[in-house]
Amino acid sequence: MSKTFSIGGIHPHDNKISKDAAIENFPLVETAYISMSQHLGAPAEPIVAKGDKVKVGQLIAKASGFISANIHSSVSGTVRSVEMLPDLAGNPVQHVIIDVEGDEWIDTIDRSNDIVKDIKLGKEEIIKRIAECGVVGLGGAAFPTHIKLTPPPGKVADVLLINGSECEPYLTSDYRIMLENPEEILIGVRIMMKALGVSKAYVGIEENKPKAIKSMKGVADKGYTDIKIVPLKKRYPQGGEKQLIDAVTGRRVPSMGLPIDTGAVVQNVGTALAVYEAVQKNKPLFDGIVTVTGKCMTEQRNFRLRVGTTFDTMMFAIGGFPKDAVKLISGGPMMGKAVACMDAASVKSTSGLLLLTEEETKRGPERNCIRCAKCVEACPMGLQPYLLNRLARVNRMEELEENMVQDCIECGCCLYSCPANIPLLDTIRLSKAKVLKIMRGRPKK
Amino acid sequence: MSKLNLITKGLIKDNPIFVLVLGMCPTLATTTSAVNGLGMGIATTFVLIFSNVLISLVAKQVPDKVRIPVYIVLIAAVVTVLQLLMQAYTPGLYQTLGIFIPLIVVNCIVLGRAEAFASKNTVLDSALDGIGIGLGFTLSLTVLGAVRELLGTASIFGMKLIDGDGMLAFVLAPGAFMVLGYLMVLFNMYKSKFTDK
Amino acid sequence: MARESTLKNMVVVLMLICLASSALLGGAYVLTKEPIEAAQLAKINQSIAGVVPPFDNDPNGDSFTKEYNGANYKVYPAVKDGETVGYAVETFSNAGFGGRVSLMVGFSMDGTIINTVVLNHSETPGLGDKMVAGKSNFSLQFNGKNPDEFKLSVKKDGGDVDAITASTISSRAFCGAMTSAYEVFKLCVADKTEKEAVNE
Amino acid sequence: MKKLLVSPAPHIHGPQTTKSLMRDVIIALVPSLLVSIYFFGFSAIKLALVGVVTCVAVEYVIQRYLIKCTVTIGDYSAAVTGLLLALNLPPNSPWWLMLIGSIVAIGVAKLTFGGLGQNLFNPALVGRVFLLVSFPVLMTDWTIPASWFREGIDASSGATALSIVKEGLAQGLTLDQIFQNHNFSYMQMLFSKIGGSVGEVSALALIIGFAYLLYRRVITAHIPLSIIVTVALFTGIFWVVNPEHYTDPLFNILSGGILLGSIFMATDYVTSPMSKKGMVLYGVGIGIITVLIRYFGSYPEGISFAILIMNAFVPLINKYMKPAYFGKEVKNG
Amino acid sequence: MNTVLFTILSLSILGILLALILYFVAQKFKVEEDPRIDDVQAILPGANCGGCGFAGCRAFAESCVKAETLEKNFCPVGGNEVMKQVAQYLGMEMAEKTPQVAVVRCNGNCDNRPKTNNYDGFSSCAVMSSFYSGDTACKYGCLGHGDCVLACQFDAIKMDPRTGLPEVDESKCTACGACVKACPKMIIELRNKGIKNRRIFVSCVNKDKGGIAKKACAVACIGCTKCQKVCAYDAITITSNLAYIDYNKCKLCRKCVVECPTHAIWEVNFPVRVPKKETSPLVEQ
Amino acid sequence: MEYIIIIIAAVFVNNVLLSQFLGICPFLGVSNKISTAAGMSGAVVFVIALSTLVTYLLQYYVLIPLGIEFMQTVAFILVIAALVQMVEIILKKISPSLYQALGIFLPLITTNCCVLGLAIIVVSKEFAFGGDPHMLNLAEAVVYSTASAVGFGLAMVLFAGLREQLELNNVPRAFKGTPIALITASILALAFMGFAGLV
Amino acid sequence: MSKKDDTVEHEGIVIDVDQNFVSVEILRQSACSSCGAKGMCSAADSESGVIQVPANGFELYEKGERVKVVLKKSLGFKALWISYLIPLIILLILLLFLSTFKISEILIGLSIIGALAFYFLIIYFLKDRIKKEFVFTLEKLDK
Ligand SMILES: Cc1cc2nc3c(=O)[nH]c(=O)nc-3n(C[C@H](O)[C@H](O)[C@H](O)COP(=O)(O)O)c2cc1C
Ligand SMILES: Cc1cc2nc3c(=O)[nH]c(=O)nc-3n(C[C@H](O)[C@H](O)[C@H](O)COP(=O)(O)O)c2cc1C
Ligand SMILES: Cc1cc2nc3c(=O)[nH]c(=O)nc-3n(C[C@H](O)[C@H](O)[C@H](O)COP(=O)(O)O)c2cc1C
Ligand SMILES: Cc1cc2nc3c(=O)[nH]c(=O)nc-3n(C[C@H](O)[C@H](O)[C@H](O)CO)c2cc1C
Ligand code: SF4
Ligand code: SF4
Ligand code: SF4
Ligand code: SF4
Ligand code: FES
Repeated sequence: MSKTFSIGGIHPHDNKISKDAAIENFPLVETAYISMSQHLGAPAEPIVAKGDKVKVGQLIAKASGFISANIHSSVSGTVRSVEMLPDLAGNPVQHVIIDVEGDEWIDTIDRSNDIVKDIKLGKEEIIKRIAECGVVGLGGAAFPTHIKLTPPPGKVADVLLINGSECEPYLTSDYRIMLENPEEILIGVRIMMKALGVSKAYVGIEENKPKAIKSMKGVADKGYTDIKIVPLKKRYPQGGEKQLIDAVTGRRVPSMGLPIDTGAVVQNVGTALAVYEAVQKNKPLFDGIVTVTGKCMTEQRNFRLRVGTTFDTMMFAIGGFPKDAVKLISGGPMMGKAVACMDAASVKSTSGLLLLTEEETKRGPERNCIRCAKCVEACPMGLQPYLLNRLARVNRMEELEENMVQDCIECGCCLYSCPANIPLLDTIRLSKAKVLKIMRGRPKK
Repeated sequence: MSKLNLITKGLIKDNPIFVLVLGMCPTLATTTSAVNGLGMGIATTFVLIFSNVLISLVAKQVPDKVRIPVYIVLIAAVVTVLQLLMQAYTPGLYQTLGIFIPLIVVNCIVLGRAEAFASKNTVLDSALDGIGIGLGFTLSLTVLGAVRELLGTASIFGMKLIDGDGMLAFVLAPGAFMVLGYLMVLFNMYKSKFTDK
Repeated sequence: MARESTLKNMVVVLMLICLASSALLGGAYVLTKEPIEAAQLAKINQSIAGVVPPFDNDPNGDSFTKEYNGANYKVYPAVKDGETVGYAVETFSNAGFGGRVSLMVGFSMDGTIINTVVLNHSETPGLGDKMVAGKSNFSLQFNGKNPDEFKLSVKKDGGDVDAITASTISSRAFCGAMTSAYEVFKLCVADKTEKEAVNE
Repeated sequence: MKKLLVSPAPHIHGPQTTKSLMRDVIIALVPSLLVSIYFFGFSAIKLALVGVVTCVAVEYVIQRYLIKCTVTIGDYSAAVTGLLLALNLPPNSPWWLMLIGSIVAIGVAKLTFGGLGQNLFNPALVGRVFLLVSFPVLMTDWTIPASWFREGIDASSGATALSIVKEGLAQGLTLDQIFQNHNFSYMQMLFSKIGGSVGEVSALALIIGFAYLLYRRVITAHIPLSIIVTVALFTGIFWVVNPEHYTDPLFNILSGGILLGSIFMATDYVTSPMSKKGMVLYGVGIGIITVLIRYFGSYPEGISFAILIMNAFVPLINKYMKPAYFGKEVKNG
Repeated sequence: MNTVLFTILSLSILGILLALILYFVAQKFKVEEDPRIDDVQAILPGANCGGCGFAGCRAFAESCVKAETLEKNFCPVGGNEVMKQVAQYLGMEMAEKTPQVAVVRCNGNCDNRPKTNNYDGFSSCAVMSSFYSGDTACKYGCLGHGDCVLACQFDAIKMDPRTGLPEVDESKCTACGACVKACPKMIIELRNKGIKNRRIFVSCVNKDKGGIAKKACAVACIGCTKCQKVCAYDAITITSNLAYIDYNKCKLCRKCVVECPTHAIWEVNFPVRVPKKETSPLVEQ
Repeated sequence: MEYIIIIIAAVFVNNVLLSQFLGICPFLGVSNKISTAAGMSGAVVFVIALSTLVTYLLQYYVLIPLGIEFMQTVAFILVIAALVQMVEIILKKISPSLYQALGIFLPLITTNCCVLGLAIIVVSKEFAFGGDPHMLNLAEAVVYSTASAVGFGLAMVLFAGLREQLELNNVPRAFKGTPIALITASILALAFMGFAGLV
Repeated sequence: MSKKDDTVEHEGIVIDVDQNFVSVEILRQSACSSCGAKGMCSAADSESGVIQVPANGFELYEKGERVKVVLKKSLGFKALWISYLIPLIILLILLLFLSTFKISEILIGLSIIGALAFYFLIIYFLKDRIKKEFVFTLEKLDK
């Protein structure tokens, strides 16, 4: 029996139709729009100005504040301007706009294809290098990795979990790198283990990716025996970090707690690869693997894509926006964000572009809740989404708090399974924000 | 307030059952038929009138703190007199209404009118108030009883309308709650139309 | 509005009110005492009259109790011209659907049931209360029957009585009460014949 | 340029909708309906038809003309109510009985509370119990109407197994005698040779429906199983103590509306608890009350009442039996 | 006769007992609710809307009775008149307030502000604004899902189906401010009702640079400063490309209205001008 | 055994609220919070137990010997009112803080039909629980009334739960408030009829 | 966390402040306030609503200020037990116990009342301990 998490979960069709498309390099763009808010936390501060010449991999913005990350240029060329441009949700964000000229990389980057196995750097140096290279989590939230690798005082990590579950339907970027770069990933894992000072690491992979499991196992058995490959049941949200920790270690992250409260640190496989490239190859994080897929598309692709490529460009490159597609999603169908503004550009954590037709995605009309408890059954956090929704609509914030609305991981299982099409997560998400505000405003005891 | 108004207000504006929602126990328990409802209504009206009169007579002399006990004593006395009279002259009805006759004492309407009206008004006005509220109560009980009787036994005031039994549930407890609930809705709808104009 | 409350005036006022109302009550009691008794008597007499042949005595005054099966039953003899023409037995059963069912059953001297009146019951309106004469013909089927020939139990239990539809329980209770009444009646008759035998 | 569709995540939806769930319930009821048509002929069809039509019509009329809100007959829930109510009546019921039942079920128990999902009590059962209380004679008249396919039911024709037993015991017979007099066997119950309401004649057909509902993930087995197990255990205790007087568990499960009630009525989403623990408690409660009413009450059959009574407990159950939170212990504020 | 005697005796004993008990009750439970609270509550409109900052009308009444001055207490629904009554009843001074009304500062109707995408989520401005900028290119403007309408207890604000924008019914609006709090885009403002209900305000909250703003919405304020220059009373300030008219300074001269090249400034309840120029969009409607 | 029958009869079969219609006003009027309903029921149970104890003695050892049964109504109501007040005073006197803590379950509706009604019922009705009909003796009377009060509490708590739920539902406007409460009570009464004949 | 679940809150107004106590008058928004007949019903329903809360000196309260009085709900139920339910149990146990003997009912009744009196006497002696336990706390309401 493969492992899995203990509460809730759903079984959407995985639709991994792009899984056989090998990773290809995305062609160079003419202009790159590099966002200064590519990570969770404070935006980075640009250190280039209009007219500056930059090379690929050159630092163009510095982390500001504790939770923030460096940003490097993904192209070479001239800075056209630094200005506010809409991000994919249409909200203004500072961008550095670079007109591309050639493809000149800074020379500290090791561009060879050799696999560097030796980990020369020490613990502190590793974390420093990761921070310098602007590595952020590629599992979705784009949390700066160096912070995760430095547990807060009083907390000790004893296990590293690598998230290769890729439980989102459609996406195959993690899958492809597990097939194509297993050894690099494992070295990345080793590096993070060293940084954390832990001796155990597990890579959790969902069973619907047997080839990836085989490929990773094959390498791990040869020389990486401290890293276990753990097959996991196919069940969404297997990749949620709390669920992953539960599935692999049986520990439960307490309410309002962080993974580190259980001694676990969770990183995505893509992050591991980025860590490898940063530490062993000195390559800052300025590109990533992006799946471009959708049933309405004739061709399914996996690209290595530089940060700052606009969605328009991408659509153009794959031959234009498919006719019957109505929705473009950055990320997977369960957690991804719908793109409102095609002029926005990709960021470090962009892992997929999904095109859906109206039939696949249009929400049905909302009906009365029939109290079927399907949402309760589906919620992996043991919440009662129907109740949270009702309470949210009548603004009963205290009761929402009592019913642990803050625990919601916004996985969308409830909304997915609700037969009455109730916008459960929409209202819950909103009330989470309101409740958080109330909790913050309360004097600390 | 005009004298006529005192009498009619209990019908709609201050209807003790549909508006004030008071005295629910006898309302529900004794309305198995129109006649029973009417009987209970008249009994309560009797108490209302006399207690109102007595209380308005003595109110001025009563110190504040013993106001309530004095009222209770008076009301209880009136109720007891009523009990005795009913036993003597309408033994059948007395038996049907049973425990709900003595319970008129705690019927909030009676004490409520004593407090709110009789203690502040003249004897005549209090009597009229008692009549008015009692009328509203009686009428409501009769209507409730009639509807229940009609649905429950297919008869009205004891006269069989069609051959057959009617829907028993309406004579029993569930029917009491149900009919009152729907009548209340109808009443409110009527009332809001009435006042909107 | 009202007066200042002091201990003294509170006690005094309450006292006065109590005195007044108790006087009122006492008066009312005295006044209604007789009508109430009369009403109660009338009720009994009426039911007695309904179930026995015409009489010229005061059955209530002549009533006596008989013990049967551990319970006391009140029996009202009907006497006409010095001749006992029948007995009205106040009987009951506790096996009704809503508890106790009390009946007045009248027998002529040969044991024939003349009539029955339901004195008291708490059966469900529309169901068990059909035992009351006028609401259905249930109680009429006993009239003129002699329990010696007419088996006083419902047909379901092997008797001769047509039960009220969907109210077997009430019907059984009714029959039970009838049976007790008949037994009591037999005791009375036995007593009477004994007495007469002694007298003679 | 094309206008994109924008919405918060998630962007895809599962296959189940209110309509599909209700449709599945109707499909699951088809075997029982067919069996009852086989046995009761036209009158089963008539009841089902009147039930469905009036329920839907009442819902339409009230929503359209009285409440003036959106009409929701399209989600089939009224049809489910009508069908279930029809399956809950004696086969020989007149059409107007069905009509009154439907009006009470939909008008009083459902729409007064705001329609689908808002009612506190199971509409079909409110309808049935209302009829049972109002028309005790008709509702306990188990005469078998003529059927096209076969002639009446054997010797035991009419009365339900439970009422036969109750009546027999009241006459002082022992169970063995009663069983012999009436030729009971479990096979008969499975294959519907026993009198009863339209839908409960064949246990097998109901079980097929149950399997279908489970397969389609419309319901989980928690509620039906906990009811059945409780009834079995509880009656088992009585049976072991006094087999002369108390029927055995299997008889109890197969007879009366236990199967129909536990599979189709107790599982009604709207009026059953939301958490698994709560569902089990709810089922146990129904089981116990059913047996109490069967053995000691004045109704031969108790599951309708038991479900309604437990419906009243559902808010309390929901309040005090929440699903376990993932992060059990609550750390730091 | 015995009976009557017993009756009198027992009732009198009971009466005395009761009197004693009640006397002690009275001693112990001296505090009674101030009857004035009821009276004040009766004066209040009874909307229980919370516009006064209290939990409901009763709480407000309590607070008025207990408070030493009425400075901090104001019922926006009842307005000055009700407060005057309350003050009079309690024998206190009241702070008179200039009557206000809610004003929607966005005119981005379907014609002026084309849609750039289609929203398909829960119909709620708060939800919509929580995850993206909206279905038009103007990220400041009204989202049109009517959170403000839901918030209003007085039915004073309605969505106009033609424009997709909320519209305030002046006669019903009590200036309770519920809609102001409800709008996630902070479009609604409470402004002085003005003399004869006349008001002039900038019906736009777009802070983008002129070009971008104009592209997103035909009637956007582009921050061109023309109005500021023409205003003789210094009532207009421009911050982040957006003009704002201070209602306390504005003398309702209407010069700015004519001046605005995008018709972003609105005048309300003025008599119709002699049509020598284009009228402002509102007057047309 | 007899007590068990009495209890079942009083709590379920003849539930004071749902089949005897006593105490409907607090039932309809009291807040719809489960905890308040439970708290209030607790207090009511004690008050009822105590007052039936006293009124029972009053009836059998004062009124009947003196031949003034007709004074029942007056005597009972006064005694109950006084008793309830006394309990409160005593509590307040012996421990003000305790009294205050209780205050959160306001209000104890002191003399409603339920209290007086039960006091009258237990001294005036013949009962035949499982045996011969007889007037209840003291122990049975108090057990019966206490159990009835528990039945009252049960119905109150159930109802509070149902109402908490209703508050989250969209009941049609015309039915909001008392009407829907009545109709809910109606169905609850219908359901409780299933207990009929249980004892 | 989860504050509301285990506490009961009442809004009140500070009516008096002295060195040791803050007196708060509870605003009655409980059961009765919704009832149309609040003033009229209930024979002697004259409860007071003043609660004295020990002042902790950290926060200053003014007369007329609106505050929230908070008590743990479990404490409320505890109070219920002490003042109503335990006496009830005493009453019932004594009743059932005594009636198994052949004692006159009037004696039984009187001894129960005596026992209850005794019980309350004990509570009276324990009142200081109780006082320590049933502590209300005050919270300021914003504004
Ligand atoms: C519902 C849900 C599903 C997720 N699914 C995945 C997933 O499939 N793969 C993944 O790597 N991270 C997934 N994540 C993110 C992880 O929780 C976690 O943040 C991530 O693995 C941490 O690694 P990172 O910091 O390297 O991104 C998911 C998160 C949530 C809330
Ligand atoms: C304020 C804050 C502090 C955090 N501190 C830590 C930390 O000390 N250690 C850690 O491993 N993760 C830390 N996290 C990261 C979160 O646990 C989580 O991994 C991150 O939000 C990505 O989640 P996702 O990818 O599952 O969505 C922190 C997150 C936040 C918002
Ligand atoms: C509310 C209600 C009231 C009832 N009232 C009576 C009644 O008054 N008398 C009676 O014999 N049975 C009554 N019953 C019992 C049932 O009708 C019972 O099934 C019937 O007595 C036995 O059925 P049968 O008479 O058809 O054999 C009542 C049942 C209920 C639910
Ligand atoms: C599994 C399932 C069981 C149902 N059972 C019932 C039922 O017993 N009675 C009923 O009226 N409706 C039933 N319905 C239909 C629907 O839920 C019902 O009409 C709602 O209670 C009305 O709000 C059922 C629906 C489903 C999906
Ligand atoms: S989105 Fe939140 S509430 Fe919904 S299932 Fe996921 S964790 Fe539960
Ligand atoms: S899944 Fe939808 S319909 Fe079912 S209980 Fe949850 S919110 Fe209600
Ligand atoms: S429009 Fe706004 S301010 Fe005016 S009454 Fe409505 S909510 Fe209050
Ligand atoms: S004014 Fe604000 S709240 Fe009202 S519809 Fe527009 S965005 Fe929504
Ligand atoms: S009339 Fe019974 S409680 Fe009010």
